[in-house]
Amino acid sequence: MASLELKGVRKAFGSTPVLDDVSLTLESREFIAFLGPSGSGKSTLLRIIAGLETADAGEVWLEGRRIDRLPPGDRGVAMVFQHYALYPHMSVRENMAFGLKNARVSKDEIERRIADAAAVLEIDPLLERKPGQLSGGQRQRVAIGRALVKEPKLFLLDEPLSNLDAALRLRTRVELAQLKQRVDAAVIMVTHDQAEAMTLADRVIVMNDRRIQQVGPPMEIYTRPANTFVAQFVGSPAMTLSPASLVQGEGEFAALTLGDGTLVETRVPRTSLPAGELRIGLRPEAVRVARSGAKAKVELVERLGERTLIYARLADGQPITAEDSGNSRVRIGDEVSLKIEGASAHVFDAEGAGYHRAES
Amino acid sequence: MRPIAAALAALLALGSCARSDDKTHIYLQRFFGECGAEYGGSIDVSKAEGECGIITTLVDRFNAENPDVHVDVNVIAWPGYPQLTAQMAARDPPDLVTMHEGVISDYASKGLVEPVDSYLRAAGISPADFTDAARQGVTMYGHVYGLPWDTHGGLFHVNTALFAKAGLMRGGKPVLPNTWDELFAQARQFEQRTGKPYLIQSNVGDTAYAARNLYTYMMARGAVIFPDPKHIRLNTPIGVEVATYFRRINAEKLGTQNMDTPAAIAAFVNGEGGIYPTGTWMIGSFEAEAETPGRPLYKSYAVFPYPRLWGEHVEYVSGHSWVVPARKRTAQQRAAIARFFKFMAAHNYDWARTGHIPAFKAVLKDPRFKALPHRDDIAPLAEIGRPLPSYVLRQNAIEGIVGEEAVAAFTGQKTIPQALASAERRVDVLLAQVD
Amino acid sequence: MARGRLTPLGWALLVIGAAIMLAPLVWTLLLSLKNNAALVGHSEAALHGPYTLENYAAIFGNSLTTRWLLNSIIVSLGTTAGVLVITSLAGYGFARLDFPFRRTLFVIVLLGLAVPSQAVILPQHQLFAWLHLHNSYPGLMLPGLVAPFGVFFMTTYMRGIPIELDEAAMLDGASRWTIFWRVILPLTIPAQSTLAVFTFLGSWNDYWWPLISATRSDMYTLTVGLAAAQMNYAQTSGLGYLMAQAVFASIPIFIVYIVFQKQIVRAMAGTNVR
Amino acid sequence: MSGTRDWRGLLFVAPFVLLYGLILVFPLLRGLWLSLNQVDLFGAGHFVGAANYARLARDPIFAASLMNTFEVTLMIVPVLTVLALALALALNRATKGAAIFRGIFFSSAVLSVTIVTLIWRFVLAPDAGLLGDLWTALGWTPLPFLSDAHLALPALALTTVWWSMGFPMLLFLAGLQQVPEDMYEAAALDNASRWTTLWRITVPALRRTIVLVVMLQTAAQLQMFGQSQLLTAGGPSGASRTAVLFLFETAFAQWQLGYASAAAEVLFLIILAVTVTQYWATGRATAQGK
Repeated sequence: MASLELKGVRKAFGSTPVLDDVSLTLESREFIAFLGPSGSGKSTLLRIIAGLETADAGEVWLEGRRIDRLPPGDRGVAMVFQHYALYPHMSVRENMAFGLKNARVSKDEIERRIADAAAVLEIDPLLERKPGQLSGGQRQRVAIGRALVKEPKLFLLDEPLSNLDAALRLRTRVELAQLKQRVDAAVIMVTHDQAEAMTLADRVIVMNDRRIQQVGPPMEIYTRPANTFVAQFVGSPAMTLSPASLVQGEGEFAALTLGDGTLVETRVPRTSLPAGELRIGLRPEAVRVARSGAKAKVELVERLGERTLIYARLADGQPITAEDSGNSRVRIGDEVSLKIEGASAHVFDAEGAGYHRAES
Repeated sequence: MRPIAAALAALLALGSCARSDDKTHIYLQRFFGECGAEYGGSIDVSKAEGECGIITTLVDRFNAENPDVHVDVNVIAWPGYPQLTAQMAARDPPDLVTMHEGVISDYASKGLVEPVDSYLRAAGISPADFTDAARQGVTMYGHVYGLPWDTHGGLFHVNTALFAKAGLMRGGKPVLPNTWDELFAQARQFEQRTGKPYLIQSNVGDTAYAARNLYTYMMARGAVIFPDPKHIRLNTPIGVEVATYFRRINAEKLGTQNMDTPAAIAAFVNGEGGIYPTGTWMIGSFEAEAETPGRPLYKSYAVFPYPRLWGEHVEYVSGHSWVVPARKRTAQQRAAIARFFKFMAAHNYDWARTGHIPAFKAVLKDPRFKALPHRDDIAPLAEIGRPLPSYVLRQNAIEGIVGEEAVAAFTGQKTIPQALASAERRVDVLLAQVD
Repeated sequence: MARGRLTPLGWALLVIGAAIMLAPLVWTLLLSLKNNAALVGHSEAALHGPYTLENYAAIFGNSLTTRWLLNSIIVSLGTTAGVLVITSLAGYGFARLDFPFRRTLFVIVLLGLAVPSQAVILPQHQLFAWLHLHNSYPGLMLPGLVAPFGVFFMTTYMRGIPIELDEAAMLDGASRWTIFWRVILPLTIPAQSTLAVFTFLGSWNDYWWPLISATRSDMYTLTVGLAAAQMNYAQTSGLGYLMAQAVFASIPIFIVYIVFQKQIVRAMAGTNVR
Repeated sequence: MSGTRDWRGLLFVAPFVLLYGLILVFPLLRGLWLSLNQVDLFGAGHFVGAANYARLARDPIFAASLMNTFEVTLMIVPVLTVLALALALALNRATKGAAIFRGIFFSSAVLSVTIVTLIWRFVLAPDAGLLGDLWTALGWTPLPFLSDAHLALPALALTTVWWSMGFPMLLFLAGLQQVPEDMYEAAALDNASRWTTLWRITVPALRRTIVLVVMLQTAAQLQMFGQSQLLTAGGPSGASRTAVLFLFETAFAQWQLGYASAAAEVLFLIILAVTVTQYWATGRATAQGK
């Protein structure tokens, strides 16, 4: 039975539309990531599900029950806020018990749930402290604990890691992953960090410009981006897009020539491509510095330790990002030759729709 | 928050507990000062001194002698009319109020005070018992509107020891001037011989002092101060002449300058001046000083009405009275008020011990009153005393304005015509408002 | 904090200033400890010689001063509690809730800040006369309960509280009232103390309104009572007793001040609303 | 908050709005109506339109009371602001001594107007006052503060400054906490003198608090009543009668409620005008100052 269903959700603040006819279905116990730049409407969608915003149109269903008419407290939903929103004047225990008291849960049941959640999140010693006396990470775990004790049907996480420093972020990612196993409910996480989405989510929903761009497991989003936006938003550094023209011919796969004439033989079926202008999409790992290949002038070198990223310009001025080994000797201004691995190329039509190699 | 709300509820309950006892409560509002500290417990009227002491013990004695009635006293600052007005506007006036006879018409004309004929009858008092001045002061619109309590006016309280030193005593009596020139001559002689000021003046914060002087010496020359109920005439040749004389007194430093009433009382009591022209109400206190050995006034105090300096020998006087503000009252309260009138009428002699002229003829003839010191010296006040015409309303507010401008004229803060004209204008505007 | 040492001249001026501040208070205390008769005409006698507590005994004996003190306490505490309750509720309404006419009402409230009490005190007196509220505790408290500044201050302060807390509480199933009572209110304690200090002192020092509303001496507040005593002084030269009344009246507020000095200072800091 | 436009929100503001309407808005309008009537305190009266205002314009006593009010405000506000700022600067340190001095200078602020006037009556009175005794002890003749036309207003000003020192000082102290520490360090690095630091950093940073203090004190002193009524009873001969005392006397001594209400409206407009111009003038100054 589906966990969460959104049907034609639409929302506008005054005259500026924020969500355009969003529909979605989640399986039970699924970990979903809403991924998109700020202002893409992902947070608003989350708040509509939580009941903190009312949609202008559309319906929200949770486990077969329509909840978009209900007040936030009665939706069986729990949310972890970006800035934790812990009640500063209440101890950690009181923070966790507050929701249960309002729901008239019996005293010992409250004690039991708090004890369990505290054990899981290792925040037992913190129970009598005030939020002000806790570190960022500890507050994060208390916020999660407050949601956990309510045993909700749906877990909402609003940019849970954005407030943490880099080291803590990685450790918390692990905890969130464990949370996924332990919680008998679907989880929706809103984030603008694509790495976070890729590592934690069962499915990623990429949102932009008030609309869902693509829904799919992380690897599909990465390898088969539905359009140029998804292609460039996911993956760092962004995929290079450069105009290319189709080489006439009968081969099963399409071959395209770049602006500077370099020929790229892709694995994308020729027949699937429409007419009109095309653009070829190359991730940095698909373009390697080699002894021969397309000539390019190096503009910037980024040494990342295990690999080096080369930002260069092809003969016709088109920018391209290539990869080289960690100890690469390439310097700004050098002339390099780039070998393009056609098999992992992507092709995009004029409207930005993506065409990829056939299912392997 | 919860504790604060609980505290609020408790406080409200505590504060509003009404006095629940079986006594009939009547609410008396008076001036004359608050001296609970000195006379709080005592009901021995004969031992009390001064207005405050006597009135406090009198009321306490009434409460003692009438267990079924209790008079709650509210002492207000003299003269208390702003408060009384506020109470009447709030439809919650007291049951009995001390009021100057000149002011009764203000409230009577608006029906704010009741005629007291029924109370007098119940108390067995007839208007004929009052002295002429007293009866005239409380009778208007065909009714009696108050129980007269005294007639009072200005007096020259004299330090006879200093007068002797200044060679101004003859036959055991101080020599007082009969003309303005004599006044200035005697004043200069006094100051040369004693080195102290001839006159002690309370011209700060005591508008009654200056108004009394102006009214008295204009009346002496027969000046008509209020030609009709809507106008006052002060900026007349006579008015200017009176003010000029008082201006000269201050200019030639024949009188103290910057004293309010307490300072003036203290100065006279400490023998720092010849004459203190204040009212009848101070005779009791000064006499007590005169009988205490070691005090500067010991055996050297005399008192006389304002001397005749020109024209007819008359003096502006007023009178205190008890009035009954109009409101719904129970029969017991009415009876209690009547009993209070009866009690006070019976004790008018005690009140006369303050120095005031009694309001009842019987007391005037009472040998005990006659035996009181200085009474024969001040007896003429009963004949020469003149209140302002009864058709003049707002006499208290007018006295405030006239006094303020008169002091400005006497002390030179304003020129005399400017001050008197300003007084005229302000009083006329005030009277024009009275509909 | 400090910008360099204070120059010796600076210290001298400070000490002189402190002397000027304290001299009148000490002078009043000395006068209050003297016998009335000794002071008539010789107030300098207060600087030496026998001191006595007779004036204070007289106050407890049979004067109304203790009653006036009780009245002042009841009125000031009542007004302060009332203002805190009303302005917190209104503040929450304006800061957090959306209801018809919210914006217009708030503007009207702000206009109230510009109305000095003189502009309304006479008609208020008439209104309270019709309602028979004079000479009563509610009558003395009500004008003080209307505190537009309080509402403005509470609203601004509550707007400073992060909105996520309300949302978290909603998700915790809390009703609008529970959010106000259990979440927002406890977080406004600093603002409440600031407002309490202002309101209490404002009510304690109010003179105009009690003067024309409390016209019975058993309903006087301290300010009116001492005004009457001060004016009555002209007829009873009890200078020592009068000063004793002044000292007696100021002791409680001084104690409150010394006890709550830190809060008052912190409260003042709180008023620097941006 | 989400757009839950519903009536329950009104329940929260209802208590305040009802009280506000009954006890502030209604009397404000009623006062306006009264000012157009010739009516006494007991309700009898008739409509006279702008007659009261016309009379006010020609009433020298009202004009004098307004002049007194402006004069005393001009005597108090500048002195008070400078003294309070100086005190705040001097006592803006964490030492025990500073705390004691702060306590002393704030102590008078807790007293009520009647106690202050009671105390200062026996400081200023030439015969029984502290200053009087001091002067006589030094062989000078005491100054008649309470009874001399030229000294009455300064007496009110002196008493009020002594009384109102506390709050502005604390406001400035609070303002000083907001001055960012690094500005002073920067000034120290440029070895700015104590004086330039004061004028170029501290005062500009406190501009907003100075505006607040000046506005609050001006509005308060324009409404002075207790000091004038109790210390000098508006005397001698009206030399220290303030506008509000004029209001009280006109209403309760002379029973002219309509005329007093008109005076109240005029006073209200004056205070409003003064406060608004102050806010606007300094508002513009702060804008340019940025």
